[in-house]
Amino acid sequence: MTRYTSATPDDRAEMLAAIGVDSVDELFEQIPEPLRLGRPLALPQGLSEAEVYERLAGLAERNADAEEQVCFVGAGMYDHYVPAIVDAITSRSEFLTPYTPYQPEISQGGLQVMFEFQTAMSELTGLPVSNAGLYEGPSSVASAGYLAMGATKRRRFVVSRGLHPHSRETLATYAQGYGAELVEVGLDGGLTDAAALAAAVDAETAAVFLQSPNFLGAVEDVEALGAAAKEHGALLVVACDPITLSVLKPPGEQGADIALGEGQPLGNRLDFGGPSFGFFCATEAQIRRMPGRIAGETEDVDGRRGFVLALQTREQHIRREKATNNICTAQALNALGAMVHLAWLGRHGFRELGELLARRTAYARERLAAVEGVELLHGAPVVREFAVALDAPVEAVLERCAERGIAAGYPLGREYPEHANGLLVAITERRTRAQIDALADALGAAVAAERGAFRSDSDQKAPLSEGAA
Amino acid sequence: MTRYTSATPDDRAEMLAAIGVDSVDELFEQIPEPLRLGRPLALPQGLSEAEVYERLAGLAERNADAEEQVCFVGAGMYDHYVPAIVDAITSRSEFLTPYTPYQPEISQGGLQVMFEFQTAMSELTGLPVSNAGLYEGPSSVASAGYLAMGATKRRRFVVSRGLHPHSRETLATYAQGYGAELVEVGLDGGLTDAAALAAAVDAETAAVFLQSPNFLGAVEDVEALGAAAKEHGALLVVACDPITLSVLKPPGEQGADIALGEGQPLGNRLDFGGPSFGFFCATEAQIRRMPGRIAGETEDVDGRRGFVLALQTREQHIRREKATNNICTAQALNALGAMVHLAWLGRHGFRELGELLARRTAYARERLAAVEGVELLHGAPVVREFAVALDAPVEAVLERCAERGIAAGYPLGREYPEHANGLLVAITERRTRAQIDALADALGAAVAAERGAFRSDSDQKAPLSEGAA
Amino acid sequence: MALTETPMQAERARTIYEKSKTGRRAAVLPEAEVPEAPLEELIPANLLRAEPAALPEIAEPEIVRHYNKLSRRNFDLDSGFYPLGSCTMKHNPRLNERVAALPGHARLHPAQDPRRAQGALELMWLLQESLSEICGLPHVSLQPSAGSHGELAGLLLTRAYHADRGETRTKVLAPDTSHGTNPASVTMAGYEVVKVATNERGGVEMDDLRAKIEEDPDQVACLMLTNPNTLGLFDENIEEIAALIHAAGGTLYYDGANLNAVMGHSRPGDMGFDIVHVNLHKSFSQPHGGGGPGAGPIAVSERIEPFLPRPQVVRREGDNGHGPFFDLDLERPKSIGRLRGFQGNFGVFVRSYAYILSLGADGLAEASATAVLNANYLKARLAAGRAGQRLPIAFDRHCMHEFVLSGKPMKKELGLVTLDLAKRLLDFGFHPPTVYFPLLVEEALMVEPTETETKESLDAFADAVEQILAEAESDPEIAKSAPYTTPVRRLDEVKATRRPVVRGEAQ
Amino acid sequence: MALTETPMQAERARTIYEKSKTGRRAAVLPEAEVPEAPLEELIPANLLRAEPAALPEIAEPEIVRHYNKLSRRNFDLDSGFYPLGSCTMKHNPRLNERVAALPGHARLHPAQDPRRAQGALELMWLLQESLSEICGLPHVSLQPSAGSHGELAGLLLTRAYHADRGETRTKVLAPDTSHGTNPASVTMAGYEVVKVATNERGGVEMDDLRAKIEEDPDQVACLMLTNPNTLGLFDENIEEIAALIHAAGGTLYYDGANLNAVMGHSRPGDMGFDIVHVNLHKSFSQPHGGGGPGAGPIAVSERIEPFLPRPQVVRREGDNGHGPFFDLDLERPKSIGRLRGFQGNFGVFVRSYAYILSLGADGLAEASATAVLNANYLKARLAAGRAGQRLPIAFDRHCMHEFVLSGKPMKKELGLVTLDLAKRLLDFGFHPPTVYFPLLVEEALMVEPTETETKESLDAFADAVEQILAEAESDPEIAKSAPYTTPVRRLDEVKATRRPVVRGEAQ
Ligand SMILES: Cc1ncc(COP(=O)(O)O)c(C=O)c1O
Ligand SMILES: Cc1ncc(COP(=O)(O)O)c(C=O)c1O
Repeated sequence: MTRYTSATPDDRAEMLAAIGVDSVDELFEQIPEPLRLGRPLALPQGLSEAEVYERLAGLAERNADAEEQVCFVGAGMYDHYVPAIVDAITSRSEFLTPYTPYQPEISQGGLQVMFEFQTAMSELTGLPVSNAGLYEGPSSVASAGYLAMGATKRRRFVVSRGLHPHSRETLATYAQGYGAELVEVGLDGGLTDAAALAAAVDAETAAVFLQSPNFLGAVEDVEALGAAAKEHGALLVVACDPITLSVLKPPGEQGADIALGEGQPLGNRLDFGGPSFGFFCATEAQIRRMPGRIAGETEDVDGRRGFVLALQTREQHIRREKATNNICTAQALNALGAMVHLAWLGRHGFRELGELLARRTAYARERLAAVEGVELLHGAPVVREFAVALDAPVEAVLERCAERGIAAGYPLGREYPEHANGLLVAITERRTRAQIDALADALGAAVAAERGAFRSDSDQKAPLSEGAA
Repeated sequence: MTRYTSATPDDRAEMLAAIGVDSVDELFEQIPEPLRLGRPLALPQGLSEAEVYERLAGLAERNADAEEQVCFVGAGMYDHYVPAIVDAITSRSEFLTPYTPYQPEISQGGLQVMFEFQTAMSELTGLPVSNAGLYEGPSSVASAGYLAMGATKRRRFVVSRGLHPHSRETLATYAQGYGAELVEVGLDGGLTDAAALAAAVDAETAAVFLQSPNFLGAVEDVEALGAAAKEHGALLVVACDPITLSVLKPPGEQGADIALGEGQPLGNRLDFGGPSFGFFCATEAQIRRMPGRIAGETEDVDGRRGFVLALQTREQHIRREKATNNICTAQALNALGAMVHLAWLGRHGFRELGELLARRTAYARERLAAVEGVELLHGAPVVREFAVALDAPVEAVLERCAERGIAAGYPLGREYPEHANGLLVAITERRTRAQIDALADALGAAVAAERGAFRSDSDQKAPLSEGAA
Repeated sequence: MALTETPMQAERARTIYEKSKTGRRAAVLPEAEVPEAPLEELIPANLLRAEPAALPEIAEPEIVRHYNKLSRRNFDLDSGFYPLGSCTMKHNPRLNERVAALPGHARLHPAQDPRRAQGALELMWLLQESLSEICGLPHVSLQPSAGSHGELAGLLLTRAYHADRGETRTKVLAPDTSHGTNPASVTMAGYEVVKVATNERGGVEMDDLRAKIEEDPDQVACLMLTNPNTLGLFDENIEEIAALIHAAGGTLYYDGANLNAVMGHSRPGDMGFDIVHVNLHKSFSQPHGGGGPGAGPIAVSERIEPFLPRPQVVRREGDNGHGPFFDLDLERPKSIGRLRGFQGNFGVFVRSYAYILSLGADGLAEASATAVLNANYLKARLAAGRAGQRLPIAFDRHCMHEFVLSGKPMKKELGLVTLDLAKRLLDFGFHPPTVYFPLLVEEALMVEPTETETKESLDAFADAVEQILAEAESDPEIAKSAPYTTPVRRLDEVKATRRPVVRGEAQ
Repeated sequence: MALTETPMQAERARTIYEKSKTGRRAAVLPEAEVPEAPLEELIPANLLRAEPAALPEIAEPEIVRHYNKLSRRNFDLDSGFYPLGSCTMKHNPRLNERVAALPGHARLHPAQDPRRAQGALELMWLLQESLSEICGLPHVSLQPSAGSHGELAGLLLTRAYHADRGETRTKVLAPDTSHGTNPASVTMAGYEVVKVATNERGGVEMDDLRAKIEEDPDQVACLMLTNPNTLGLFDENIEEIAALIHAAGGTLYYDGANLNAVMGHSRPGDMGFDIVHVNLHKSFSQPHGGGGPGAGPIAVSERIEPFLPRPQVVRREGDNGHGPFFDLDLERPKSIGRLRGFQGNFGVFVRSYAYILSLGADGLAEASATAVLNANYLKARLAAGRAGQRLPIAFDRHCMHEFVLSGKPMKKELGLVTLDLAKRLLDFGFHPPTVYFPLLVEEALMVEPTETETKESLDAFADAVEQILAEAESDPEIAKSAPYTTPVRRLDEVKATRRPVVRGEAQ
């Protein structure tokens, strides 16, 4: 009996007697002897709770988190304020500890939450069908690919370069398995190149993948871009940041067949990237091809309203190799967090949040553009994130800002070599005007310092001024 | 409608119509006009949740807490590790938000917790009756005084100087009200002066107040000291640190009529001094004079076991001016924290904790005594806290240790001028051997530095070497 | 087992001790890391405990289950409407729990040097300032741990104030509607209670007050009032009352349990009160915790200030360019002294200050306005139904934040006492109002909805009362045997006091 | 209203939308602080939403109540025994929640520069090392988000491995007892499933396996196995199985859902598996959250390593006196690529690593030993009663951490199907076992008690089954109409799929 177990020596003796063996080892004899480990695992011995706490707190201290730094990094995950009621509700054992609601009579809480979540996501995206959530954003994109192949019997995806690099890469990974080909369409002035897109879509195209706002923060004209998909009978898949749906036209009203995205900005903490959740909405036509759990309304034998897992015939535990997706454990608790956050924001608060972000972002964009050595990378409309080009090496500038306690943004160079000096700056309602001003000052000082360093060091470093839009 | 309220303009209109008034102002007309404020309160306007969080987090950052400093300060409140299940349980709304359990049918949770808590405290103190908790330690001492006056019809308290200074002062404050006289008995070699005590107790003495371990950490021989009380028919009141009851003889077995104390070390965080709780146990004879709530066992109409508030006839809401105490709202949630902590420690863990503390404390005491310029203030037996005398000004030494991230202890000088250079050092299971060693090093270095400073500065400072035991 | 007996009803209550089994445990402790001397070498054997204290032996999963299951045997504010009069069961914002739990608050040692606790001391000072403005009195001590503790403090302050003037006074006046803590505090503070009658409008009976004062004005130390009082009514004569007491040389004490009615609308200091306690666990949203913790700060007038408890949080102006310094003033020569250890229930201060910051000036005023609106609406809704006849309002005028009904006709006409109604409400999923208080009102039912309730909840409650009264007209036995659906049904409270069993078996 | 209908049953379920009322709100946002331009000046009007999204309008107190009340309509691990087979419903230590919530973890941006995320990366590396040791395989990727994601990863790795060798293989073998995610993953990864039969000892039918391989060995990409399998039985032929698959050139995939049976006792790597997924939400105590989050790290052999997903957490030795540096390796030229955004479900890693630190080497082994003991005991207890006849064990030998009963005789003799028994168990306060899985067993009932249950709980469960069977002998209708005491009674699942209503009205 060590941690979290209860069997005392007396218990053990009674239990072994009831089983009819002399020792627990006997029960393990079904494992062929050579396969029994026969030694302790090469792991440390267990620690007391206080020691584990100190150990983990010690590790946590070596991270610069958004409580410590002023965080302008976004790139798909954002430092929003998660209201206290989210934690209070998601930490209740009744939500925290149960399994997927296979016994609906004693799972009405979780099932109704799913139903409410579906309703909310359906409202946000303007599409009638929502599931109860997938793992996270990029893998949801890949699941949309699988759906599109099933729906169209085609194997070609046309993908905007504005789609999150992680989504594009994940889609490519999955495509190796289910066998699809990816065609990428570039950006122009921050937006998907419409002509190139139209040219790329053909009768073999299963789906067109867009993101709006795209990775560079620019709001795409989804409806215009989607026309090519409609024309060729391809599905239009739109990835979106749910927070921006507070002000942007819902993808469902722009012709999207599927709208999906990373759910973290809704009621989920940053957590170094997870757990969060993916949302996934579609047209009625796709309801029986949807991935993931879906709660549906029904009645009990006495006529009481209730909720159950609906359309389970799509799922792996019923349909096995013919399932529409392999997902089982998803991210129910994270979706609950989102639902509570959305309810807390409410109809008006959600809208106001979007407006606040758009305005502060406009302010920040203008403020930064006025800084010597900082230019806008594109001039397309944005909601809460925008890209600039620096006249200095980005990594060095970021380091200087970090020394002033500011995480200035996400460097674009690795994923967009054409923007080697690009920086993506994200705004949340936590970023005050004073912090934005401080960012502008820090960036200005850092760029100036690096230009100085560059001048005195110019034979060792590459030129810096390419690529600003 | 602002924060936390729900009445919309429509609601308001309907409600006012039902009441039959035109405005809420009309309802306030029962307040004479000159007494209506007629202006907004001179307070800031409300803030968003994120802003309140930032504001409070900003204040919190300006405190050096035990997460940041290595804390050897005790003096009645200790930096124990509070297991995570304590927070998980005490933060459940069902425990966090209800009122005192006046409706037992829907308060069985809280009532049973009280009953369990009473059982545990009774076991710890060796006395058959426990209440469900009082405000905190020192005011519990004062409540014992009130009980003793009622029980003995006498008005004189004999108080050991080893009783926590806050308890002595609180008792004195209350005594101004209920009219009692305090006689203090000094310490000798860290322990209550037995002869002086015996001499001080007389036929007018309502109670003798001891603390063990006393404020200097020394374990008193309660039984021997208490003889004088028994002899004169005074009540013996013993204050104790509940953690030390893991290894020390229960006061109930040493003749105490009342055992009480500060409950913080059990499952309660430091919280800059509160909220915590006071525990209060007594002999059967005092059951109808007890202060505070007491849960009792009973049955429902179907014979189910249940719990209710028992002996309410002692209490203010029934007995009013004849009540045994005025307490109403107490510290139920804090007592729950204690109960969960005790259950978690369990019979063996609690004992082991006491042993661990005694051993680490013995190590620390020896380690510090070996430091140049540090002497033991007394040699009496201790469990988890001990006193040393420094050969340098204590405040300056503490400041130097603080600069090294160590809160070295509690300075005795203000409350014990006879120990102007005394320092009280407390050990919890969080204080590792390495930290104790670091304390010894820091103290040694600080004392040495201050002696140097003193030598070069000797005409301005008072001599330092008085009073070491 | 009846098919409809719930698992909760079917499971006999067992204490955690009764779930204990020798050899089980939850905690694992760190290694000693130091020499493991036998205890007897460190502490004399005669001072040591012979056997480990009998605590439960139980593993962590079962501890969590035990208390989680117990929690479900509680009704709480988040379970539904909780109109417990005099208790101000308003919403408890979880933001406050979050900020209270920050390590800078939660792990701050109370003996920390003020130089390293500036944030905590500033917070306390800011709360003092806020309460001072809300109460209309210049000075605040945060020290008292609850309302009753504040009352005791107020009476000790009164005593010290008079003593300082060379006076000894022995009597404290309090209306017959006063809360039980008032007289209990009076006795504990060494005074004698003199009861003052209530007039037909629910206020202090002025003639009686005058008579009680005139009996022996020099003995009148204090008058303790709640305003609005426990009937939920504002005493319109408060200015005259204050004048009378002050003329006699007494202090006027304000039991702030009902402050939630008047925040931002009227201030005790402006009414003439000298000393006020504020229940942070009522008006300022500290969760009640099933019976605490709370805090009962007091606000006082200039003349009472010198006597405030020690220590007092003060703001010292910084010199030569330094910002202000927040300190604990331990001197205070005329102070009544300490009322407790350290500085008070700091964690409660954090929550209440967060609440004040959240609502702000307008929010506080609107909270009170809505509390008053809700109470009057519910009163009107009830009066319009059967309750109008069976459970009439005790004093029929606009109330403030709460109101008191009398079950006298219900008892007479239907044979139902207030307790029956209360118990039957449990089956409808409501917490009943306060019953049998104030004592003045026969079969009293004291209803305080608070501002955080919706109109829908008020309507549903009124409907439930209506339904219970209707049901009782045809079959009063239903309510008399209620409740049916609770984890236990009606409990024998008399037995628990006659033959008290106040602790269980420990293994 | 029946007197015994609980308030929860009586209250019709209403969504939060149905509690919404125009004009209410909870959130208050900060001031903009910047020019408040009309939105149309910032974003073209044709891209803007015309109306605010229809979200509920509701104040905070009612949101809290709504979800708190919903929570009470859930049965959870802390409500009682939850022997849901294949799901490993073990205790969820709250310590893990505490450390996951530290701001250094919870507010760490995933794109933080590795130099400023050394603690997080080291934690991930330490978890990788621990899982590697537990699985007996040298390399670990933490990236997959759940078991099924791990399966997909494993199959993509298999594909990449074969492709790297110039091979294309099309078939993946899996026993008929396999979990639904296995075949679903196979299809999703572009393979075809070939079902392998089960022998009379509950293991892989070797002849069938051989036959399926020999059909076309070059097409065999992989065999997916759970071991112990979903019958709770260890496949004694595993070494031979591994040899056969390896000889054919396939990989051997270990579905780690049942790892909780063998931690510290036997390692998949030693059994010959090439790829293993670990469900951190099963064996490593991540709470299930009502359906996630989880994480499904994979451990692999050397030959699979080059293909692991990107990025991979690596430890680089520090040069000239610096400590090691933890980094994200984004290069990995042969990698299958990303499976998701950023680095994986880090919060889950924190919890699971805390769990491993808490238990340590011995604790993990003892956890598995106790899981096996508990399962065999409960199996014996059931077999000794009516269940021995009515609900016999499907394969009668010692089980590992779980076992599967067949309700076939019960159905035939009492007319009770497994679902009836499950529903009746609800009235006794138990979560039923997994039902109708594995498919192989008629009227299957799959019971996994886990190591964190007490003997008392196992006994009580066995007693309840006994009582239900006894009750059914005299009146089978009771179970057929069960449950009675739950918030809702038996629900019409067919209707929900035939005419799906998957979203509610939004105002
Ligand atoms: C009117 C009144 N006065 C005083 C008190 C006592 O306050 P506390 O419980 O904080 O001691 C109460 C609390 O119930 C009350 O309602
Ligand atoms: C045997 C088995 N394999 C695979 C899985 C899938 O794991 P996950 O739910 O983590 O995707 C499960 C989970 O139920 C399982 O029991």
